Amino acid sequence: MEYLTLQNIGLVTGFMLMLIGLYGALTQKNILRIIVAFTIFDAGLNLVIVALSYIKGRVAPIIDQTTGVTNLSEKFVDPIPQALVLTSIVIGVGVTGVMLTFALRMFKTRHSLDINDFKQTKW
Amino acid sequence: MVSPVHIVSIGLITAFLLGLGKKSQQQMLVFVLMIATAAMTMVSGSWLIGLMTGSLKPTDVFTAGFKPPFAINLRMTMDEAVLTTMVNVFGFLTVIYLFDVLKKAGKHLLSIIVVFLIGLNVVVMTRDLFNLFVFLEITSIATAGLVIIIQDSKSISAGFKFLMASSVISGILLIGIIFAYSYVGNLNIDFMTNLSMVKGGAVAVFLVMTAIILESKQFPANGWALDMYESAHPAIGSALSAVSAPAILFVVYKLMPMVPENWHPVIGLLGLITFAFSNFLATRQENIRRMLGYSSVAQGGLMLTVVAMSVYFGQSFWFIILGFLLTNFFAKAGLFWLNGIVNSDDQNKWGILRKRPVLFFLFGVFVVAMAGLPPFPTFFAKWEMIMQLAQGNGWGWIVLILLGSIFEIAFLFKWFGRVFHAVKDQPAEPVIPWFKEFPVMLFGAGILATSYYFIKYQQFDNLFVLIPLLIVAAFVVIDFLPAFIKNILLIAALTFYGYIIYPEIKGNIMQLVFMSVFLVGGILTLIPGFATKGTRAGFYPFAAMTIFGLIMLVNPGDNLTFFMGWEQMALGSYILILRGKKAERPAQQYMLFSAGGAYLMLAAFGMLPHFAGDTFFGNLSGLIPGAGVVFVLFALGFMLKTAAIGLHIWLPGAYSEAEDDATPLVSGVLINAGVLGLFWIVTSFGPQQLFGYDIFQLMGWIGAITAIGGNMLAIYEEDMKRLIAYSSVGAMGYIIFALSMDSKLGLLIALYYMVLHFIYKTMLFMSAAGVIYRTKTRNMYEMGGLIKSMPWSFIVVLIGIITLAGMPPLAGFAGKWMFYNAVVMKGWYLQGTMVFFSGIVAFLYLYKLIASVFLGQLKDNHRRVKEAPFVYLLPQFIFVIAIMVLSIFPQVLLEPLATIIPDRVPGEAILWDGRLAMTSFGYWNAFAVMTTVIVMFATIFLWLTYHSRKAQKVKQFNIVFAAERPFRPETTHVSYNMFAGYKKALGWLMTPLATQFWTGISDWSTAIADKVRSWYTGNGQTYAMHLLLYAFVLYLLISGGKIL
Amino acid sequence: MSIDWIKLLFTLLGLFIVLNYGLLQYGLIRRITARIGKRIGMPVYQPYIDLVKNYAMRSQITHGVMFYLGPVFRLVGGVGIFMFMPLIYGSYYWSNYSFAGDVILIMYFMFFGMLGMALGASEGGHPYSFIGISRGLSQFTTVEVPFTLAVIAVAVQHHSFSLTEIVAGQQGGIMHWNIMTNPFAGIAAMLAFLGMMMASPFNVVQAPQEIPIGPPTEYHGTYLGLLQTNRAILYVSESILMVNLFFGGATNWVELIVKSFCVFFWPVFVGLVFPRFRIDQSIPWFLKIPLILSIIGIFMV
Amino acid sequence: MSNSNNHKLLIKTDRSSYPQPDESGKLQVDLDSGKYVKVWHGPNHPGVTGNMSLELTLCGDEVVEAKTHVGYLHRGFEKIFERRTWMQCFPTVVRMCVPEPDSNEYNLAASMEELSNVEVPEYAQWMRTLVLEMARISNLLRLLPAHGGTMGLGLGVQWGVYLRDLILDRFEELTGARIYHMYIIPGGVRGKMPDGFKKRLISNLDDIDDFLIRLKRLVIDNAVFKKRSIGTGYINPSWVDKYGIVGPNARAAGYKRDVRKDNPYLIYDQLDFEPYVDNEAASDIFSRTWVRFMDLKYGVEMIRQILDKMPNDGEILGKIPNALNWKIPTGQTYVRSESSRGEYGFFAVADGSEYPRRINLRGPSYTHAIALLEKLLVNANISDVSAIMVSLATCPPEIER
Repeated sequence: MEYLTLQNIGLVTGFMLMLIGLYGALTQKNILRIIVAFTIFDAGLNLVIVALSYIKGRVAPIIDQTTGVTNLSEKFVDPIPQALVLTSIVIGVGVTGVMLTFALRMFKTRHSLDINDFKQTKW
Repeated sequence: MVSPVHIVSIGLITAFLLGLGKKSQQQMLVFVLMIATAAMTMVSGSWLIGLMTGSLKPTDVFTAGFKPPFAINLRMTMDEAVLTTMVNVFGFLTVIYLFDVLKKAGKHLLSIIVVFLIGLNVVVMTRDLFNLFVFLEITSIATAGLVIIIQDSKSISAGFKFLMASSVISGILLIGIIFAYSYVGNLNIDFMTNLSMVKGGAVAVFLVMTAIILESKQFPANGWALDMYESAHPAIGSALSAVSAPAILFVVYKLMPMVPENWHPVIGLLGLITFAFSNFLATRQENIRRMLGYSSVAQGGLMLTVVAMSVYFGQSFWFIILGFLLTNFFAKAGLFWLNGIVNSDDQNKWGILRKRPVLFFLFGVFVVAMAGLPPFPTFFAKWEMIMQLAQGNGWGWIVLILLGSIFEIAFLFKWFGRVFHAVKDQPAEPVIPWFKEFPVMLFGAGILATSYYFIKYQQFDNLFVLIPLLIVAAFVVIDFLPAFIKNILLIAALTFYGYIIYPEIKGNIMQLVFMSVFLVGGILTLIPGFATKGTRAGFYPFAAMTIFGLIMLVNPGDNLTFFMGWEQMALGSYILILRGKKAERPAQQYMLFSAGGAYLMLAAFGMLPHFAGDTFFGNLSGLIPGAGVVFVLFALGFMLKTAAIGLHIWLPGAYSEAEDDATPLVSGVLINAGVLGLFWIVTSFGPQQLFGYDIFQLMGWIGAITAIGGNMLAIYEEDMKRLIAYSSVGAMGYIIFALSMDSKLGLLIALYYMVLHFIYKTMLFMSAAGVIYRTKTRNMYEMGGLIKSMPWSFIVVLIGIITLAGMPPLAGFAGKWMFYNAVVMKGWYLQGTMVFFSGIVAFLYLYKLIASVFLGQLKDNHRRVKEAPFVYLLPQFIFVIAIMVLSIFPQVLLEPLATIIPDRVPGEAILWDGRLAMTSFGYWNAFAVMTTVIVMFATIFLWLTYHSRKAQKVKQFNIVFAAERPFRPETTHVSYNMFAGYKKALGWLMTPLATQFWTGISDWSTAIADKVRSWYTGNGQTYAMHLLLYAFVLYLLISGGKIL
Repeated sequence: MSIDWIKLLFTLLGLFIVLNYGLLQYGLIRRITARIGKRIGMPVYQPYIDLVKNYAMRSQITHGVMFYLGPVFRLVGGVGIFMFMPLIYGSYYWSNYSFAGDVILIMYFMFFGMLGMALGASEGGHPYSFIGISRGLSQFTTVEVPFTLAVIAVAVQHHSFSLTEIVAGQQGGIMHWNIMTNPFAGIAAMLAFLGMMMASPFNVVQAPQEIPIGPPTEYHGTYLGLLQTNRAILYVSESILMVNLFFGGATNWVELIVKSFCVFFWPVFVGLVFPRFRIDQSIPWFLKIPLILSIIGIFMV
Repeated sequence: MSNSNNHKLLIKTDRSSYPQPDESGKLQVDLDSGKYVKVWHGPNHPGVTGNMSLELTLCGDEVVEAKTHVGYLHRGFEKIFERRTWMQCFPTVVRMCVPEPDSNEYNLAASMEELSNVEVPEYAQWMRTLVLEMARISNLLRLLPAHGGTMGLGLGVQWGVYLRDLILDRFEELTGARIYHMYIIPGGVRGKMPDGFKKRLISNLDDIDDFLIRLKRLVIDNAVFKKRSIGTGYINPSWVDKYGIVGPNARAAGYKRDVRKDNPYLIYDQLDFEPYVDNEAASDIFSRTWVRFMDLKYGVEMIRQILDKMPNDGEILGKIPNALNWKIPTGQTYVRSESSRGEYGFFAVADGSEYPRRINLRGPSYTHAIALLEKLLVNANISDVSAIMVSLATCPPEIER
């Protein structure tokens, strides 16, 4: 039971999500589903980052009345991954957006969302 | 000084400014973009100059006022300065190049370009891992945006595939980063050098490295990249290839300190595999952009290798990487841009470039530079890389590099040849806007300048390298002048060069002999050029290049000069051959075989220092284990040029399809380069063994078989030039055989025959050129009876064939006489008999040559044919005089030649007693023979003249003809299939085994390539899968199956 | 170089003797063969009559310079072989101009006449000339191989290419002759000699039933006279070459004539009883038995 | 392939430089290309059997097109006959095949006899047979060694000619002429055997026997001859009927064709003989040589038999009308005999006048030397042209009659 910490749960869930996402991205034929799979992958990834930086008994690195201003490094979880996650999420959203744009364009050109219909360039 | 961070800030400001612009102001916005990119260039450029001159010191820029690891820092050292300058210059030129596209496109596209450039700049400069990740993502998104400048289904789907791939890659990268962070506690690269030492840290390093390597598009997980190259706008393709890839590779370089040393070779090898395989697959590409894509990927692989092995390469690293980097930068971008100008992926449409000499020239420059031929930087880089690898016994690596290089040459020159011969009647003069031409020209200038610096850096002997190259360059510049003037100038240049070089080599008879063969041969073979009208564009630079390449072989200060001369000569002659009307395929074959030979030599040069130190060709005395391999590699390389049997299939096509008056140069003169090389290795290596076999024995057999094979093939040829070409194969077999005897007499024969073969073969080819010039056909059975109209040519051919056949009293007999003595002394009776047999077989084709063309029945359409032009005859008669002198006084040549042969060589030499040549076996007095024959001839001739003084000349068909009369010359001239009986009897000897073998190899490689490239299914998911598989395999390779 | 006039005189005398001997030999051989064929045959002096007639022919035509020079080349080739060959062993004056070169020179000088003749005949433009020459050259390539090997074998045996030395090495009785000391090479050379003399079964060059007279189809009158002169000299010279190489040479004229007649009779005899090979059959023939024999011969030494 | 010896070579060597056959199997020959040579094999040519010419188109050393040309005799025999009385035809008819004129004589005589129902006395019949057989061996003595002669073996020919001269001597003795005997006249023969003829003839036959032994050694057992002739000039047995091949050529192809046996005339049914047939149907030059060799051998035997069996004396001439004004009743007939070259027939039409309405000759050479030879020569080596031609035993005047 000692492994069943919040951090480990977060890590395992994160990795599971990533694997699910990857699996989906590699097996689904519908482009939109693929994009969704990638967002799941991203979510898992972000979860892993957050979980990695989690330290038991500490709080989010936000300075407010409850934390005070002293000994912050002992009260907070590692703040950097938290910050990174934000950036990562932003980028993830950006990529998803671009992907969706592409999906739209692809649909317009071929009236199909099956990824197998977009193999003009090969070999 | 402007802080490097302003590169980013300028970009950001511009991006915002562009956002403010209106649709109607698009053109102005483009200019704004142009100014912005120019400013970015200025900043990075000023850093580059400052760092180079030393006025500036490498700097770190700290953001947020903290020092790393607490804040992100951008670093600007020489490396970053170079790369950012490249990125920004490229950005500037891209904006110019895309002027028309950008004018029409929305303002968002302009922003995307800026973002793309910012992304790359930061990727290059940043020292922070996460920052790196962020900007890589930004670049990716921008790239995806750029890909869809062309909004067709192809590019959109390619962009989507790219996004999928980059999502996977970024996932891996991000996990790696976060793990790295959790182990080290910070994100700065400089503080992570011991990451792999930390328990579990190796995994983090592995993930980060894998992501970056995947990002650098390694084979075979790079389908997405290829699709993108194929479908994106050429300008974007060029951006991906010229700046994106180097930036990523720079990231690899930055990360290398983190990577454990034992991973380096694995990564390097993967890069090389990419290089070899991508080039291999490119050989099957018809679509230009995809081919360029493969080529870009291959270059990326090569550079990855160099970067991964940067520690190993040590001091040479910068030289090597810059060589590859700059060439790839200039040439690949140039080629992509040219693709945009031609606006077609069909090779045949590229004929449009023939209308623009400058662009076409640049196209050639780019192709040659890509192919790694001198004098371009890749050539030197490759040389250095191989030398370095050889020092560490990296033979497998060398093999991969050379394989990749030969494939590279295969597809690049197939393309070049196709373009060279593409139909010229394209619709009118193409309209090419200045802003498209300008960047190409600038980059062309860039690569030439880089080459200049690379050559300077090498510190060659100026007399032998720089002056020749400058002369070649000068002929490029004056290519617009009439052929007449250029001919005079080149002859003058060669003469003058001979004048200044003579004091240098006076003491060395060997150099003197070869130099005079090359120089005199060059000058004399140029003389027929006076008969050409017009400018003869593109001939003289390459004629000069060929001749000077040959000259560089004569006096190499070091191995590199020799190799450079060799490659240069190959390149020059390739173009000369390619100029022929139907020469596309033969020239391609020639190039491939030349390159193959050159690469074998390159490998040998790599091995040489292990045995003989760094000086040219060393001097091995006695048997050294392992030296046999070097010897064999060299010998193969040289025998490819001398067209030993099995390696000869390029020769007849190349020689016969070359322009008629260029053939003497590319054959009679050029083939001696191989002889020179063989002579050199034979004298400097001495007898060596390969797996316990005496190599000379082997070479002797090869020579004998070549002699028979060449001559046998010649007798069935109907094409005049092919016949003479095959005869060269035979003669080379003879020389190889003579060399392999490794006796004083044998080597003397080889040298003597080399000179003689040069004389008569050049003469024969020129004579053939004269005949073809007049009759407009090469088929001998379509000629006949030309002795009446071309008596002088007939005399030349007659002298030539008597010499070739080795009949007394002419000079050829000396060779035969020495040959018998040498064979008997050596005791190689069987091989000797074969060579002797080949010598008699030569009679058959010689007879066919002279009789079919000059004797027999004159055809109706040749009744008004005139004698060949004087400029054709002049050099021929100079050669005739040379033969005559040699016939009467062979000692004039033989005695000096004998001094070249080192004392080490066993066997007895010829003793001269006045005019009498003696060995322990026989004797021979050329002068006495000549006088006797002349006296006899004169007497009998007078006797006949006295008796037949009333002989009456009759018309053509006045012959005894079984009481009938012939009714047409076409059906009375026996020439076609003349030796059919011989073919029936001994035709099995000429079963085209070599051709079958090479065709087999070619078919086989095609089949494999087709099989391999079906890996790239075109499905984005498959590509993503490839990435994961690649990561997995890489993990196995690095960890050996254990947990890191 | 001073010219040894006496030697020149002797050489010319030798040439004259050989010419007459050649003509008479030809007549005699014709006579003998006629008897074998149950005919009476022509008079022994018939070759003289032919020669005189041909030289005296008035009507002459020429097809061009090379046509004109062809017989000259041919005769120079024949006379040259004679000139460069020592006739009588041990005699300075009868050694002709053999100081100019060794047996290799002689072997290669054979080509001189052949090629010149080939070119001359070709200018005549007659298809039969071409066909004959192409056959002749084709066959010659393979004839020369065993012959040369045999010569090399002899040269290796005597450690010299000099005919004088080779003959010197064979002195002292029949058992010292090369045909006895190296029978394989000797037999190979004799088989090749059949081809060199272009007698049946290797006379496909001139093959009357196919290409009536082959190369010299267009030659007549003085040209033919030159060719006949050459035939007389060449055939005898080649026989003498064989005598020198394999039959111990000769120390006087009688020995020379007897030996060369016997040698010459060998191809005549074979030619009489064999039809000719086709060209694609004669070429492999020489590359089989004679070649193998000569190779054995060379490794026997 | 018409030439199986060639065929073996064809497999080995590259044929791309030779003309290729089109769909109908004919070689495509473009004379303008300069790749082909035309030579005239004859009429002034030692390798041709008489007054005819072969126009050969050569590619390399192979014949790609052959055409038989006649017209060098300028006679027009058959037309001449129509302007001659029957009897006047005799001096002309013998000239239709010079080496063996007797079949002509017999055929003309037999056709006249048949049309006008003239009986020939038995003795005359025996004499006729004798003369015909003598003519056969005299022709074969010339022809048989010539098989080697075309390949350059002249010695056999010289021997053969010598022996033929001996037979011609006998002819001279018997008929007064060496070549154009004109011995067999309508109604009988012109004379009886002189004294001692038989003895001399038998001694000649002994010489021939001796010659045959030597000839076998010289030509037939000759390795070079075998090499050249076996497989060369192969006539496919299936062509025999198609091309009308007769006589030794047919027998070499395995067909038992002999008029003497199939359709006996004169007294052949009283003789004991069996024409030689090559049962293996090798059908090449060698096989034809061998068949002819056996023909000659049997011919000698047959003459011996005839001399043995024939009556010593008898009538030589049957009852005939005035020879100079011999009107033959209207009618037509086809008379045939076996010459040394094969079936030799006369188709004679009489219209009741003293002139023949039409005499048509069916000679073996016409089919052999035109249709067959032209086919046989394609793809043959130029060296084999005369050998093939001679092995078919053509007689040009017989073609051009």
